[in-house]
Amino acid sequence: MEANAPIVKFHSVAKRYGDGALVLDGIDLSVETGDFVTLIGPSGCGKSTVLKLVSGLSPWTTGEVTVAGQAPRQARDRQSCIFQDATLLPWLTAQANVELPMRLRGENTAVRRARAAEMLSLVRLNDARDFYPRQLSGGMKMRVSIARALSVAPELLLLDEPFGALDEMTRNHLNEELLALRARAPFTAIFVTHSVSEAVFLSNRIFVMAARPGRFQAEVRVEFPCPRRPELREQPEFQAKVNEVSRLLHQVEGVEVR
Amino acid sequence: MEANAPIVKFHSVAKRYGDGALVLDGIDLSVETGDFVTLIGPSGCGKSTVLKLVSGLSPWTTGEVTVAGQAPRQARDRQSCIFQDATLLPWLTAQANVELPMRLRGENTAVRRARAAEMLSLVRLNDARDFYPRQLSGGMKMRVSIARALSVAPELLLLDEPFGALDEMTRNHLNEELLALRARAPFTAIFVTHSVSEAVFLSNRIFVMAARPGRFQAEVRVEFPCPRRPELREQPEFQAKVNEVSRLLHQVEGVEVR
Amino acid sequence: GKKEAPSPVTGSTALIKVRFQTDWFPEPEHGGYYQALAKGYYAAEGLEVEILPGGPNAQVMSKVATGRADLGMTNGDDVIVAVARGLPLKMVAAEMQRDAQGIMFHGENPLTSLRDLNGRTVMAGAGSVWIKVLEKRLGVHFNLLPLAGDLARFMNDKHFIQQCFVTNEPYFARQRGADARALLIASDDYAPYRVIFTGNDYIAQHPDLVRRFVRASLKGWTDYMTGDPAPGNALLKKLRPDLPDDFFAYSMQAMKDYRLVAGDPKRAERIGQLSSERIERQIKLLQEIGVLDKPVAEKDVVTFRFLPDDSWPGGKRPPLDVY
Amino acid sequence: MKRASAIWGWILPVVTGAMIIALWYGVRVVTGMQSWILPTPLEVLQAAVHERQLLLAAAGNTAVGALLGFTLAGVAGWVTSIVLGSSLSLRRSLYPWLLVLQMTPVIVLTPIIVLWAGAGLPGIVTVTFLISYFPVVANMTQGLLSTDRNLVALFRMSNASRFQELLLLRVPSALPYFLAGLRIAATLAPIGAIFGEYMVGSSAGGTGGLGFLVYSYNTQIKIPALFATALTSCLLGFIFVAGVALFNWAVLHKWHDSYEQPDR
Amino acid sequence: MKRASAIWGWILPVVTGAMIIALWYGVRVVTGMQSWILPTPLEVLQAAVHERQLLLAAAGNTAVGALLGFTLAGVAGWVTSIVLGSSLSLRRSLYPWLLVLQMTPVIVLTPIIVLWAGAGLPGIVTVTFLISYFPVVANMTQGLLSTDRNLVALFRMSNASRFQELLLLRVPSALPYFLAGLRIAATLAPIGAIFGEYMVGSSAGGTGGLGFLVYSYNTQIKIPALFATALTSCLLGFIFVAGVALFNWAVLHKWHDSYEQPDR
Ligand SMILES: Nc1ncnc2c1ncn2[C@@H]1O[C@H](COP(=O)(O)OP(=O)(O)OP(=O)(O)O)[C@@H](O)[C@H]1O
Ligand SMILES: Nc1ncnc2c1ncn2[C@@H]1O[C@H](COP(=O)(O)OP(=O)(O)OP(=O)(O)O)[C@@H](O)[C@H]1O
Ligand SMILES: [Mg+2]
Ligand SMILES: [Mg+2]
Repeated sequence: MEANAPIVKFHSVAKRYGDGALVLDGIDLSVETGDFVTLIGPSGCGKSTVLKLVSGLSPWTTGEVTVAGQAPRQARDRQSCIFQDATLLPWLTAQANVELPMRLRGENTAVRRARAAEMLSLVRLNDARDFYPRQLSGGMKMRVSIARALSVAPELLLLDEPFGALDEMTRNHLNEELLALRARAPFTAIFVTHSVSEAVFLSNRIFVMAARPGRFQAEVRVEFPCPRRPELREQPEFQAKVNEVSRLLHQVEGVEVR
Repeated sequence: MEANAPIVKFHSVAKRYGDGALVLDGIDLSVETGDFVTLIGPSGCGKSTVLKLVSGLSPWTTGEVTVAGQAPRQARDRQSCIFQDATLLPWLTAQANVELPMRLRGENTAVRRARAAEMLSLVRLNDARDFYPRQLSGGMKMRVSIARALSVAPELLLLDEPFGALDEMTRNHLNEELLALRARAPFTAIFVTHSVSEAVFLSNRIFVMAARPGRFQAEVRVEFPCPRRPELREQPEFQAKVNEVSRLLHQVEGVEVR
Repeated sequence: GKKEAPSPVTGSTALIKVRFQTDWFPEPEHGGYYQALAKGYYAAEGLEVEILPGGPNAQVMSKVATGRADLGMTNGDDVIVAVARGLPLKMVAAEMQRDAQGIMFHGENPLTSLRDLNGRTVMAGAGSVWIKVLEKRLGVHFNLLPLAGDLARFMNDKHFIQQCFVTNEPYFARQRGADARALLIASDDYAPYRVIFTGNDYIAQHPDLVRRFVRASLKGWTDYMTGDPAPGNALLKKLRPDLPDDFFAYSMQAMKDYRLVAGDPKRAERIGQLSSERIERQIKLLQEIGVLDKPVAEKDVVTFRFLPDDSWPGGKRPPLDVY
Repeated sequence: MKRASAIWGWILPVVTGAMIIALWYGVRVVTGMQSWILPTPLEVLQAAVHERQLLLAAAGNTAVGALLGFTLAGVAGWVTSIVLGSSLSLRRSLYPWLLVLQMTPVIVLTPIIVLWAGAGLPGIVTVTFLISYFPVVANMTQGLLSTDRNLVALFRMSNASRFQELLLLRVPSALPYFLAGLRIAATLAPIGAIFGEYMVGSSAGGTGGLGFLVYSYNTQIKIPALFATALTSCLLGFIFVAGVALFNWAVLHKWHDSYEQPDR
Repeated sequence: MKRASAIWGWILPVVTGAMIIALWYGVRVVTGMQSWILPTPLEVLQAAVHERQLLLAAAGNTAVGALLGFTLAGVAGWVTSIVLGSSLSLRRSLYPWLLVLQMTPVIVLTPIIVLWAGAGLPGIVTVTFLISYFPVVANMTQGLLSTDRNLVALFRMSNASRFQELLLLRVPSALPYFLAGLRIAATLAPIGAIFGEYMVGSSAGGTGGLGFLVYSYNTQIKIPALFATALTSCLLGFIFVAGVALFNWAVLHKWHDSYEQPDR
């Protein structure tokens, strides 16, 4: 896995929507190729906004954001995103929804079929392949969305609370699958979650964010070797890291709570 | 708190959507007044469907469901529901969304204002009162939805993964607020969650569900006294219960995973 | 003028196609042409005439002016106005000596002259020349309702007055039991022809076809009016299965009663005739009432050279054939 | 339950129809109106039976004009909206002029239509087209612009081309709007064709259409037959509307919320 | 950036307009067409200036009829859709008959309209109403039925009455549909009024509207003036459309996706 070329770079970025209050302020971030960066912080602190800036869906107010040295919008073909909502097209079946990004890239039908089937079985939805979104449960929708994002093997993956609607086992299973995928086809990830242990299990860098305005309060480096095995979760070093992050988070939120 | 009159009763209920496969089968459930019942189980096992049957939003196929002795639809004025999605009206501000159920009940403006403000501060959204849903983050939307459901002080509260999109501290805070509310104005609750510790902390009965078709695999009674304090989470009995439920869940899902 | 090459009138040569545009759906007011068609008068002249039925917005003059039809028929005023607006057209013969437009009213509420219209409400075509004539000449003003095409209001209201064709609407109103009467709009003062006209280019290129068409058409009209109209009517009925048989008789009778086609012999009017003096008068009138915004010369609107000899006043063709 | 519902689908409009007919008779009796203003339903029916051959032939002619005009309007409306929906600049450049086209009274264009398209069928189709085109465009364009912004974000993120965004996202999500527009167009097409016949028609080639009959019955004061013509035109319209409804069902029932609402 | 965008909003249609005018002249030159078929824009403008008094007075008359008819159509369309949207039975009972009303050619109803409403303004308003009513109903009804099912579930769960569900949920969520319908109605109202004047107008009390002028200029073959009349009618229409656009903005911009799309 090559490293060290910064793929995402924020240079003292601030962001406000319209003429509202500052949502992000003084954000500096440099994500190296191969990093698995996690953003964690209280609800509404601006995590999704950071991802929106990276993907060029919303303009920043001051500072500068680059992705692979380019403006974010120019670098979209390197990225794939799992949004906080499932955002499935209601007129397509689960299978067709998963195929969508490949279709947009002009992949041929056979490849699309095969890859979508593979991804659907990864998220354990083989049986729901022909269901329309309105026939899927909340968690199933989210899993289709995950399958869709993973289907294109991106260079940079943005994940906005992808596993929040899933039960623990499915969640752990998908955590592991994510790492397995990463071992096969390395990608850089920016990950948003509310689960500290998930953050520690998956990432090598965790940013703890504070709110009003959203800012990076602390960075925690997680140095466990890759590939990580499920057993890691049981080890005391792991628990220690989890506790460290939790403590930071409590500090941040303690400020937040009046 | 009066107890023992069953407020929700399922008698060997089965359910399928259209002419699809059975989604629920052989469901027997009797929720007593004052119960806090939690449903926990793999994604897609039918938890939301159970809630839909209770609220009369979807018809069951065989068996019988009654709420307070009546058909579910007749008993809707006793219920309030937090849906898995936030389902806010996009043309109303956060405040107006919270006021909505009170408006539907013909509450007068002053009462509505006051109560909505109270609920918004409970979920820590005072500052976002005038925001439209599209200006809210995912977690904020969900919190508005929670505030809305709690604003009417229902007899029976249905909660479908209300806290899934929230960070741990906000989540714990709301767990505690929920119990506090319950101590002040007792209500019966049917709660869906993926967090075992949340389930144990909040409920007196936990049903572990299995999938295909959805069914109740095990019931766990949680006998900790009420009101429960946050410190309970640190106690070994608590951890033991969590482990018990987790084990049951793993059994269930082990069957599920091919 | 240029010498016209005589064309074979009969014989083995193929018939020459001529498209003739009428101003309305096929009706007895077009009887002469259908008679000519039915009796083979056109064929006898070497013409294969196609009668293009009109309808609302038939745009007869534009069609002829742009070559979408070779000849057409309409109210004589219209041709004068059209020429003033720049359409390259000329009248070549009169189809009727008097335009058939009239005013229809109930017998219970009679009009004796057009002056009686003053202050009334009349359903009539907005912008019609005759309305302006009444206003300017007689000082008659009335409230105008647009001509929507229905007779129901007439039937429902004994005071209702509307524009009509004297050959047409009164029949149906009477059929339904109304005592419908009609007053011809044309008078000594204001007497528009109904004319056959064609484009200047067509005159220049096919003068002979024009002559033959006029000759055959007038023959058809003469035959239709004085002989047995059955052949022409048979053609018409095929095209208009919706019209009752009696109607044809009524129309014919009206054309005769009002001396529409051949005019009044006492004034030396004859079938097909176009009088230079009358047209001059008409142009002057139109100018006077402000319909023509620029002067028009008689020679721009009419040519007399295609009139058969016997259609000239006194039966003699004038020596000059300047137009 | 499904079955009962289907039966009610027939019974209810028939009951209302009966009430309307009763009202109709009532109006006749109370106002003492004559049958040349408002014939009774029975008279209309008798006239319809009596004139059935003329009516049928005319309806056939009108149907051809209406169908061609409608199809043209649907297709052209679809294409235009896609062009308009594809870029703000195009929308700004063209939409005002489309409005001009829509708002120019057909009566003014009649001479041009007759001369360019020709009287009879081509002119009638043109008029029908002009009348039913804009509702499709207006609706479909609104639909294209109302696409869920989260889905648009998905497409933008996936680096979809403008064309893909339009074709794979905006067009399907605008379908309910398009179909509402098409439904309006379907009701406009037959009256558009009749109006066309009334304006630029000619009776060339037979009986002419229903518009011609309207003229004819109007001058002949055959008012019951006139109403029978209107009835025929409604029936024709219903065929169009039914066609659109079927299409609507086929396209939307699997996924659109108008086809699955929670139980009351 | 906002500013530049506003300027482009003016420049682009003007540029297209210039192109259309160029094309117009081109057609004139190439086809050798005469001004009695297609006058040049300059001739039209000259005619407009020359006839400005007649045109202005007529436009005023037409505007009154159009505005009244439009308002009536908007309000009645709104109310009707709410009635239709409130219950399946009502929808089944009434919708087919609304279609019948919409599909009955106005030409057939003219005598009844005149008899009941009277010639002149009342009749014109009625015709305008009949023409612009249905698009509002069709669109708004589709909108009422397309409400997000999750939101409907919320209302059902909250034990909302049918009336509340309709008023607080379905009506606001149908607004974009309603407004699309209103936009169509806005373009139809002025031509509807002109058509109304053409059919049931009356010259009593003045010039009698643009419909009279159309008739009159047509008979007198004053083609440039005829086009000037069409131009006037378009300008009138633009005022209506602009009104609806403003209303649209006021009602939707705060929350509807058509007013906030992600950056490309
Ligand atoms: N409207 C529908 N039509 C058909 N099938 C449906 C429908 N809604 C749900 N289902 C099916 O019912 C099953 C249970 O769905 P349900 O939403 O109850 O799951 P759940 O337990 O809430 O899952 P999750 O935790 O993912 O929300 C799923 O397999 C789903 O595919
Ligand atoms: N379109 C918008 N317009 C105005 N304000 C917005 C908009 N989107 C987000 N915000 C504001 O920006 C802040 C951060 O939102 P963001 O969605 O980034 O939060 P988040 O960290 O993802 O929260 P969550 O964990 O709840 O998803 C919030 O206060 C929100 O109100
Ligand atoms: Mg977020
Ligand atoms: Mg669920």
